[in-house]
Amino acid sequence: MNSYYLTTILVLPLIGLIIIALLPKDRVKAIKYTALIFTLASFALSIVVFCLFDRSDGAIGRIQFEEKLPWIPAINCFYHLGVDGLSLPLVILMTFLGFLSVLVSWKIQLRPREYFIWLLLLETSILGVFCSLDLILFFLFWELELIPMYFLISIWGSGRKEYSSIKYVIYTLIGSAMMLAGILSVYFTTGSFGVMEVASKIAIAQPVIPLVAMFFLLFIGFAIKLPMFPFHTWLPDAHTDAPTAVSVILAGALLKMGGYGMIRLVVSVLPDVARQAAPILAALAIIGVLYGAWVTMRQTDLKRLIAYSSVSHMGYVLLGIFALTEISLTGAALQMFSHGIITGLLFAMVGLVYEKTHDRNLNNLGGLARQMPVIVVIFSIAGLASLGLPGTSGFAAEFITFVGCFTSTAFAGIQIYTILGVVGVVFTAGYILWMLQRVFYGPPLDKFNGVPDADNVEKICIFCFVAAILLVGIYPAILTNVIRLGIEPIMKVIGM
Amino acid sequence: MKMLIAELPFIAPELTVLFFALLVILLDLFVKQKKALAYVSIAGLIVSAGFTISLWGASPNSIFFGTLALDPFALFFKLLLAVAAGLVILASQDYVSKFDRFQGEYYALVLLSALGMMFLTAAADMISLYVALELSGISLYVLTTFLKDKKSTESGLKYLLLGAVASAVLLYGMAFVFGITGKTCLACAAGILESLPINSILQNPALLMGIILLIAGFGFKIASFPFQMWVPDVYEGAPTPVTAYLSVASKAAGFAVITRVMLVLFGQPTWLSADWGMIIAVLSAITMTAGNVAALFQSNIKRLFGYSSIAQAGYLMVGLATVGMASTDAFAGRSGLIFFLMSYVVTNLGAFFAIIAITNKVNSDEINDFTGMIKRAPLLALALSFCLISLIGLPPTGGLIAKIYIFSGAVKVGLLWLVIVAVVNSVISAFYYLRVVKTMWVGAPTSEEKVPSSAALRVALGLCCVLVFLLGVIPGGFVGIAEAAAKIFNP
Amino acid sequence: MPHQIPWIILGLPFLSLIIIAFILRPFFNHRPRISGYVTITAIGIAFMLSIWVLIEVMSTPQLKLEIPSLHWLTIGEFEFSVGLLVDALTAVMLVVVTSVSLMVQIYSQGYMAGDTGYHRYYAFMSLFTGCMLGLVTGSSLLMVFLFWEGVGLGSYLLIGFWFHRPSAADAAKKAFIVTRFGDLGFLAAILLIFANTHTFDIEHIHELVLAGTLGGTVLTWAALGIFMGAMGKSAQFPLHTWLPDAMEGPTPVSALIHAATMVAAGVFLVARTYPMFEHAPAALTTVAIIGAVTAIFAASMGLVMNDIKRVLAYSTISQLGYMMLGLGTGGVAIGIFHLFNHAFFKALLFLGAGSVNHGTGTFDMRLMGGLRKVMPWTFATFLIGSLSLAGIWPFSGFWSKDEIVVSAMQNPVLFILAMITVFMTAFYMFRAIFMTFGGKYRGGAPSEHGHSSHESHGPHESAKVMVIPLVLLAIPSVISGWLNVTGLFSAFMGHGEVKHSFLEGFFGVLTHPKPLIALAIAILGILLAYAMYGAKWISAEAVGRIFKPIYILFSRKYFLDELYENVIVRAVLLNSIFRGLAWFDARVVDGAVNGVAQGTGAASRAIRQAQTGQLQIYAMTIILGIVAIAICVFIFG
Amino acid sequence: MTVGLVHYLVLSAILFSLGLYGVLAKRNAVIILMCVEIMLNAVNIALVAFSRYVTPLALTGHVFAIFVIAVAAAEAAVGIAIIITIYRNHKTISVDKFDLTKW
Amino acid sequence: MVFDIVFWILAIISIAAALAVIFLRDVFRAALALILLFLVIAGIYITLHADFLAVVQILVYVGAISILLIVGIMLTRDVHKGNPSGKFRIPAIIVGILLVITLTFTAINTKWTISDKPPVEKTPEIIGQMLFAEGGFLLPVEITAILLLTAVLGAIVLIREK
Repeated sequence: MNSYYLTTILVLPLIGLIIIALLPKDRVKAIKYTALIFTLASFALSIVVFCLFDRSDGAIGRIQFEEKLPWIPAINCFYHLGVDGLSLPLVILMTFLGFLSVLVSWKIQLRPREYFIWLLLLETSILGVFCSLDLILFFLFWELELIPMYFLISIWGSGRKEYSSIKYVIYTLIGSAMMLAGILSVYFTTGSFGVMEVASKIAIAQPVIPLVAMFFLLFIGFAIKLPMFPFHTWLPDAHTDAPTAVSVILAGALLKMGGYGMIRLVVSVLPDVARQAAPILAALAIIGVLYGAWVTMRQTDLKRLIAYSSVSHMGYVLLGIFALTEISLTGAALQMFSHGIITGLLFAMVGLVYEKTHDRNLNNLGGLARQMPVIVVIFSIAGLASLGLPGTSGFAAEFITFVGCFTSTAFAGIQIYTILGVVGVVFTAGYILWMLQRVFYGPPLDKFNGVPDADNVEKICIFCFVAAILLVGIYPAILTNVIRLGIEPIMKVIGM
Repeated sequence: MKMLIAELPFIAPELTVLFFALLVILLDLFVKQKKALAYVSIAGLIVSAGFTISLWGASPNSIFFGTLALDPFALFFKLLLAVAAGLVILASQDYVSKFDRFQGEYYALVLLSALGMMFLTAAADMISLYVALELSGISLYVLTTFLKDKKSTESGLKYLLLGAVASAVLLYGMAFVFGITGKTCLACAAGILESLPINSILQNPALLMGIILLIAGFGFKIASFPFQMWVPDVYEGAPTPVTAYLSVASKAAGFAVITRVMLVLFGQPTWLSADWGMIIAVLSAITMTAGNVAALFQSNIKRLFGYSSIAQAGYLMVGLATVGMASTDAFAGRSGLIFFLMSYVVTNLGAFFAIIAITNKVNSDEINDFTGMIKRAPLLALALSFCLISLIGLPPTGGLIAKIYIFSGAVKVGLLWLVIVAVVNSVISAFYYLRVVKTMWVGAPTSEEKVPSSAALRVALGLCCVLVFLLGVIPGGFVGIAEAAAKIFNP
Repeated sequence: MPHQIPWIILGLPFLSLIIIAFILRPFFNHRPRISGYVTITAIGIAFMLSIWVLIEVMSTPQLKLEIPSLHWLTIGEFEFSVGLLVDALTAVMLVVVTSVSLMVQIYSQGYMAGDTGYHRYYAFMSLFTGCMLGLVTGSSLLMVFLFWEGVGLGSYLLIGFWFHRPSAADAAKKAFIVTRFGDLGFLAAILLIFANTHTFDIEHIHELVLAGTLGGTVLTWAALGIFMGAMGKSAQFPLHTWLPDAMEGPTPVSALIHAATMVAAGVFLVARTYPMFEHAPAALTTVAIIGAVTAIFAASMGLVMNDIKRVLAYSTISQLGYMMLGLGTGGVAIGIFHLFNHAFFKALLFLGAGSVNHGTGTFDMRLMGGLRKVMPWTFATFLIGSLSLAGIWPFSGFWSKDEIVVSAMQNPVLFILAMITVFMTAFYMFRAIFMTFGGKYRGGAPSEHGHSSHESHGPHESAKVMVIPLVLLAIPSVISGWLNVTGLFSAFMGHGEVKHSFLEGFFGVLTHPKPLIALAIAILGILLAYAMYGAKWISAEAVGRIFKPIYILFSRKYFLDELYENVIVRAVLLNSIFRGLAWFDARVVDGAVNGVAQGTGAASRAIRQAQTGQLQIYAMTIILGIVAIAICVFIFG
Repeated sequence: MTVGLVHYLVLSAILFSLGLYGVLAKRNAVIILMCVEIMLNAVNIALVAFSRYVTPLALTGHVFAIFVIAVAAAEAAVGIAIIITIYRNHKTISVDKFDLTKW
Repeated sequence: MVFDIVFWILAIISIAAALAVIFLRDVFRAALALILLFLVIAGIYITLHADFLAVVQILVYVGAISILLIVGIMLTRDVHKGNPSGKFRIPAIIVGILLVITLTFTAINTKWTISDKPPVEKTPEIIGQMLFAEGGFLLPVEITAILLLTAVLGAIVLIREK
């Protein structure tokens, strides 16, 4: 049963990391290419896994590419990897972003060796979160991700980078601290650290603490990561001050850890509590959507703007999760992926604009469409995808989520919430178009004369993004057929 | 007498250390190359460790008429102490070589204190316990004062006087226990206590005071609130290697002895152990909070580690409280405690070794002088960061596993509230640990010149970091050891 | 006929888009005309095929083609599939869209000649046409919505085609957001319907409606939601404000998107889902009322505009209102018939306006005049269009407008409104004619895109490539109305059957009173226009002075833009609520976080103050600790 | 009433507290050291008293006391040594002057 | 009965001596008071039938420790400063009182298991047995030896100039 695909995917970046560490500081080119090769290899391998993935109905709820070795026998916790329909897309997403983030940071000047080391470590840790099926292992990777993030933001960041980085770490740690308590209480309730076992065992076991307490202990960590209103304020700071590639990964993959965890460890483990808590959490989700959008409208820093838009968009994920229907959960899962690539691209584009113009302030930018024709096109595509235009992944995801929520019977009045969510889409259109207009339209400004357009590396990178966005947008089934396998068993547990 | 001779092999580790201590003093008289002394002492510790391991199989029992216990618990701690002392000596060389006199005495005192702690961890009788405690104590007082400069002497005096008060208190507690039971041997006293016709601690104030006074006495050694205030001051003043030694060895020994005493003496009946378990739990919560919060804006690295070691003591006390809550359990809490100590010892030593090397160069304990250290001493800075990360409890280090392990025990016995306090505390701790890390990684170095470090120190540092890493990545084996070592001789 | 044909029709424009975007733009950037040819060919073929489809549909008894739908995705037991629904309605729309689009593309060859964004222009045009075709052929609400948004995008891109003009960028944004606002209703309706029927398939939904399983308030709300979408796209009051601004786009764009096709999509949507409205009378009434109000409301503003394109824009809005009125009172056939006619003559008028602009370099009618002689073709065709729009017998507009008026008669109020609108329409169209082509030339101005500065020497007739489409469009503007003289069109729409012979209907209509009234009123309007702007018997200024408040009200568009943009968006939302929230986020939500941090910091300093370095204090704490613990245990233990 | 265990205990308690007061209140380090000795003696009294009244036959208490005395001697020796060293550095032995290390 | 009277006398003297140690202005007098205290405590030991211990007390404390302390006083030449109280007098008193209350409370409220057997005479033999014979505290004795050695070593290290 042990096929070592996943381990390889996990380890490839580490190998690259070690090689880079051994390379001399000044061999920048070699360092970059090493990073590129290993992330690409990891991506390729994850695609292989995606292709080999068994999509038949027989595979519903079955863990595939499972690897299980004893790790700490004393507290029967294992080195247990595996993917199912829920995690596989996120693994793809991460390897994809990991590969592209190397391209995004191709021009990095400051201490490149350390930079790529941290970047690769970051990729491994996030992949680990999505792959691990043992709570302790999961938690380990969950925490591991903090270290590279801290260094990447506080060394290569901009602005109040030290404040933002420590804020990010502390905030996330608070969440994961609670989560640890939750995980332990789950363990002593069920006697198992197996992500897949606990769901079935917890129903029959005698809980050591009230299930509600357990629920919120687990939930809070993911809620902060997601981020759920009102725990979102770390996000704008972290995004604004992080280097581009890190913003890409942060928005693209890190936030998804929250949504993933919620589905995997909260909803499917404690469905009854989830059902009780659904109204409140859905309300918070909607607040997140609208509030995020409205606050976004006032932002003038491009990165900050997109960061707040993430708050708004992740609100849909939360809504989808706690509508507790199969469609809504699928929508949420799809929205995670779609938001991953869209916002990833948006940040990449902001990075480009910033790199060319050395300005991120909407009040100073303008008329760039003439100077950077390619960037304007791609940026617009990203923006339109983000506002949920049909044909882009954004539409598919949000539409499915809406359908799921609207048809949900989780609690009275969810239809109202859904409509409010739909209203949010208009505001999204508002700030996205406003942003595009501020940055690119209007008469060209002399101060930006001669700013270059995207070069080839950047073009490759952003075209990959666009391809992904359109692919998923036009044929979402490519993912939903996989996600289904992960969601349906959860629906059996929830029983709605 | 014959029997006595027959039992000598059982204290072979201690005897070895004693022998080498004396040997070092003698060699000091006519050895010019003082570094040799260090290696002699290390050799002694290695031999002693060897004996300890060879004794591992020995059936748990008490030797020397119940004054000394021979059980995995004691043996493990002897091993741990030997390792700690060895590493400290290894790392002390640069530092000590600055003294023009008394280098031999320095190593000898380290060995003697280690000897005292070894006895301490094995003491099964209040008398031998008290004497061993004083042995380790006195040698540590001297070591603290070793620099004989303003700060060092001040710390020495503080340590001595407060230590004396603490031991008087401890003694009073023992007196009470003795008064109730009429025995000084822990196990026998425990036997009497169980047979006492009381079902509430309030019916027997002497017993209560005994427990409290013992907790206070040992609490001083393990730096538990409210007996911890000496720690930052003494840590700041003492020679850095001694600070390292204090922060790991004396703490480890302290935990060993308090665990043994509490468990053996007050382990039964269970309501009793639950009572003191709760006392410890509350103290632990306060201790870690006090330590962490106080450390937040600390600018002197040694003081920072003083506070940090208080906080870590708090986490360790979670394990101790667990022991109290489940005194009948085979190794609940104890194994966690032991594993945490393993990780803590190597981590803290590693951190201190890096600090020793750096402070030796920059001649300052101020954190600000660590700025840009990653450029001046990449390896040292990296290692220090790694150890700090382990102290926070982030992967891939022993710190995380240790916390998970020790907290899981607490959750099991229903101390979830304490665990939550503890995890929130480790969040707070992240702030000041990361501040040090940030200082070293971000910002331009004050001067360009590299920070040198002797091969010995680098070896010690490397060993620690590797151990921290292994503890974090393949903890399985170590957990096995911890559980094996959790067996306390308990008739 | 192979059922791939509709798919091919749908695919062709996208094909040309891809060709332009990935082959021509990168590799043939210096040969812009090619992309024009590509687009024209693609749409030309599409047009042919559409004709074929139309014939096929007519020849089939149930007036629709069976086309297997494609499976898009499945979640649980829910199937999301996309397919084509080709019935009479679709067939007609296909022809309208492809034909007008074809004309416009040809015309653009001349109009856009030399513009830097030539490739981009045709790419966007293809994109739009494709989406429009998808919209009219979609068989499921889902697919309709997909392309519904798609045309919105096309419109956005093309309005903002000259993005370097702030006004254009603003207009584009406005158009997108306002229509998006309407789409909320549409999307909500889709969700509502799906929640109740678990299907998106339009025909299936209709069956359920007829079966009565979908009805009551749900149906009403659903219908209203759909209509809200339609209001957005078809610029119905009060969501009409974006359309006049949309004139910032190149004129051919206005002709295609904002006159003939996209803005008609709303009408089409209502027609498409008509059974739902039929079973939701309240909704249907709403449609009628909104339609009537919009008609007169927009017409009134059209009276005073000086920008020829804006006149046409308001007339478009008003005509769309008419169509809605027709749908609301008469039924699919009537509404769509007007749409059908309107598409041609309004496209014609816009292209005419564009041609005028090409000649004079301005859209401001006050700077034109006397073009009758210099631009004969333009004048002739423009006149035909205007007559048709004014509803003069026997031009096409007459026939459809007549039917609407007749059907509106069931409600006197609506009828009065309709009549007034007829009058106004006739008036402002001929006001435009007289100001533009009558009198003598009043100088012109630099054209809307800089390259045509060489044309500043006096007005002139436009190039063949622009005139030919005008002529081609003029023909249907005359005759397209005759299709329903015999009731053929209605019958085709499944509404009544062929009543009487052609001639009988053609002249017989003049014997009935109602059409005559309408006709009379229209002619009155024309005469008044002549009186004021042709012969100058009455001074327009004088009239303006007399009715100053009204004049201002009209010319300032009832201050709706101010209300929307300055009051609601800026004052209320951006500067009050959103600013407040931003403050709240920074100060309160984040403030709480930082507050906790600062609190801990304070605690830290306090604790460290206790660490005085006085060893006696330390000793004291030890003893106090012991005593305290003892007391605590005695109290709590 | 005849003197019993409790009397001795109370006496030791009083002496212990007096010694403690000395430690807490006096400035002179040597005096403080003396007071520590007083505390130890107080404990010894308790030990011996226990030995007399609880286990009259086994003299464990006495033995314990002997050890305490021995240790006390050692402590005093080191204590004095440290005090002398500190006097060399600070030129004073009043403990309230020693706050170089604080906060 | 005799013992009782002796006890009361000794108790009062010892407390007085302790107070003297604390409150005498002159350090030397304080030291002398301390010696007196030690002697009195030896007496108390005798009332407890611990004659051998009394001897040890006199030898070690009066003979050794007191001298040591006095030497300390000489060497630190702070005599003229006298024996002042620190700034923590009041809190110290409070703490002291609290402690004495607690301990007394404990002593009184505990049901000690008093055995009515008469105390053994000839303590030296038995103590000798316990210290050095089988089943005794030989090991602690050894450790104490090391302890004293350590103390000497430490003292030397500290006293001798750098």
